[in-house]
Amino acid sequence: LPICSNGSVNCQVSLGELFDRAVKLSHYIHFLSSEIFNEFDEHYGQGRHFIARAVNSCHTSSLTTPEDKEQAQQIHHEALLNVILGILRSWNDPLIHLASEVQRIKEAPDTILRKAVEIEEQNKRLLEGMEKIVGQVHSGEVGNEIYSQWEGLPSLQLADEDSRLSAFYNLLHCFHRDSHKIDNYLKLLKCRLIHGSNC
Amino acid sequence: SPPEKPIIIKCRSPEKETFTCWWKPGPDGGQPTNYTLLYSKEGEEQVYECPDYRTAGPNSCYFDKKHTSFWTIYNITVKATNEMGSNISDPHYVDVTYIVQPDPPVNVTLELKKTINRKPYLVLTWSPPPLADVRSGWLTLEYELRLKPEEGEEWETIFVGQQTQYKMFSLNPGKKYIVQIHCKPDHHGSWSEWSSEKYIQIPTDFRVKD
Amino acid sequence: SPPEKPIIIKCRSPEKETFTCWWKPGPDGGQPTNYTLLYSKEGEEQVYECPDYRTAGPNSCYFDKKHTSFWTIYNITVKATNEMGSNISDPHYVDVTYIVQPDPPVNVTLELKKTINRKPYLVLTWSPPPLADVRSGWLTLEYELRLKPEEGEEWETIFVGQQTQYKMFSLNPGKKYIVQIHCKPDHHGSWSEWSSEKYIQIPTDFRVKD
Repeated sequence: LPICSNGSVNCQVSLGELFDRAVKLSHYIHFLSSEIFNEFDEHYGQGRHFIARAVNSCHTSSLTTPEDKEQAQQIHHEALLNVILGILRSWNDPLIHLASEVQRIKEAPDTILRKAVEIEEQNKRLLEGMEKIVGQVHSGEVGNEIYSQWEGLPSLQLADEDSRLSAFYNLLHCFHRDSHKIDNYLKLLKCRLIHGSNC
Repeated sequence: SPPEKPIIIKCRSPEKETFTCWWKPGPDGGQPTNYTLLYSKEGEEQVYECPDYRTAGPNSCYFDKKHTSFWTIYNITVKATNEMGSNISDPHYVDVTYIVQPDPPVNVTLELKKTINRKPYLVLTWSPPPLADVRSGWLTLEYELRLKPEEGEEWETIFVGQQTQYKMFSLNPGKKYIVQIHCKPDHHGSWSEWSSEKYIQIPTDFRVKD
Repeated sequence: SPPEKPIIIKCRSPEKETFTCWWKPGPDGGQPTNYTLLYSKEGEEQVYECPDYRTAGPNSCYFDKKHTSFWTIYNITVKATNEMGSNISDPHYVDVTYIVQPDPPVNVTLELKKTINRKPYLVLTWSPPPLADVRSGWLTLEYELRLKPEEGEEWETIFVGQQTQYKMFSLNPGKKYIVQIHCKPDHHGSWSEWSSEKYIQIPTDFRVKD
């Protein structure tokens, strides 16, 4: 048990432990996103070529994020933490609606429904952890700066089934990509800040 | 007299998603006594009360998913109050990751097999506890098995890491063995209880041909 | 006649930093034919030509670090041209994140050891493929090992996650085993080839105490 001598005030989870838990959680969230995306595609995507419509459709594409190893290594760790926070915040709202709107899809398998709810819960939990990490890394107040607004709710409620399913596909495709970015950036930051880039 | 201070005896999380704490009341001076569990989170002033005194039975507090955070250390106390006054337990610090104690493994099966060159061996297989979602690394479990001849005294314990199968090549022909398995999270946390006892009778012709 | 359209057969990244695509020419009607690989990136109108036709050999295009981006879809086509005209392959959509196939692990070593209470076990250790930068955390690899008795048919495969060491406890005394390991990026991409075969002779006294 972490030694918190009785009466000691600043008994807290170390930065190394926070990163360990954040990486385990981001790995798990991306694993869930792969499962729900593949399952949705198998169930609804066959022969509909949703991918062609999904290209360049992510609401977070306006966020500037590192796209290769060099960019990810050159960015300052506080900036990369803010990128992660920005992506996570941008997904708070859409994941809430995904979890509720997916219940209305005809014969949606229970596994998809459960995963949508769990992804929303775990994403919120990771956001809580990232704010804790940012709070420890730079002692300044955790600013609510960058995040990308999502206006996709109407598309999840379209009457035309094909368009509606395509909108769900886009959302799952984009979350699959962004949750992989978050997982990758976190693993990079953990190695840099906790293990001196020597994982 | 006011009740003596209660003692927080244990906090446990079965799957790193929820957790429960139990306390032991102190002598209550024969007065009807009321218990209140209060907690605060590291770095926060705010004090909260137990969200659910019932789910986990008497003298307990159950923290569901919404109230369980594993980014912070909980500072937990229990206050005993009766007409004459009240008394507060010593603070109990909880980091949920450190109190994970999974349920025992399930579906333990034992099977006698023979290798290609007719050499007999025993295959043990088991599954992780249902509650723990181990598939994706969210909760990585390690296992340890123990066995002993039925009338034997001493258990032999074998750590098998993350495997959920184990092959035993050197068992005594004609003996009846008892086998049990338990599990633990790979980093922090504690061993589960042992699984229920499984018996296997080794046939007399179970000779390992040298 | 104009050449028939080529087919893009494979794109692969060995270390999640660069990638290469290969194509198979179609029948070229006996005419000297020239191949041009063109690509555009998601969200951009601009079309680029292959930066390097030579490094990866004939009928290939090598994208170095500067030309390799992740989490974005490349739309790639190959045009075959001769005097009579030209023909373009079907478009091949690639997100480099999903085409990572590492080289096999290296420095595979096997060592027999004994626990404190004299119990023998086998320790396998290995290193990630040299090209893969796992130190920075940009690429995270997972490993799987397989082993079988030399004359046995069936491999036993064990997934070991991100560890680069594994302890085997249940081995057949007196047997000679073959061991191989391969690796894969932690989420997407494909398994490497198996490492070269390693042999280990388990001594006959590799017996668990009766």
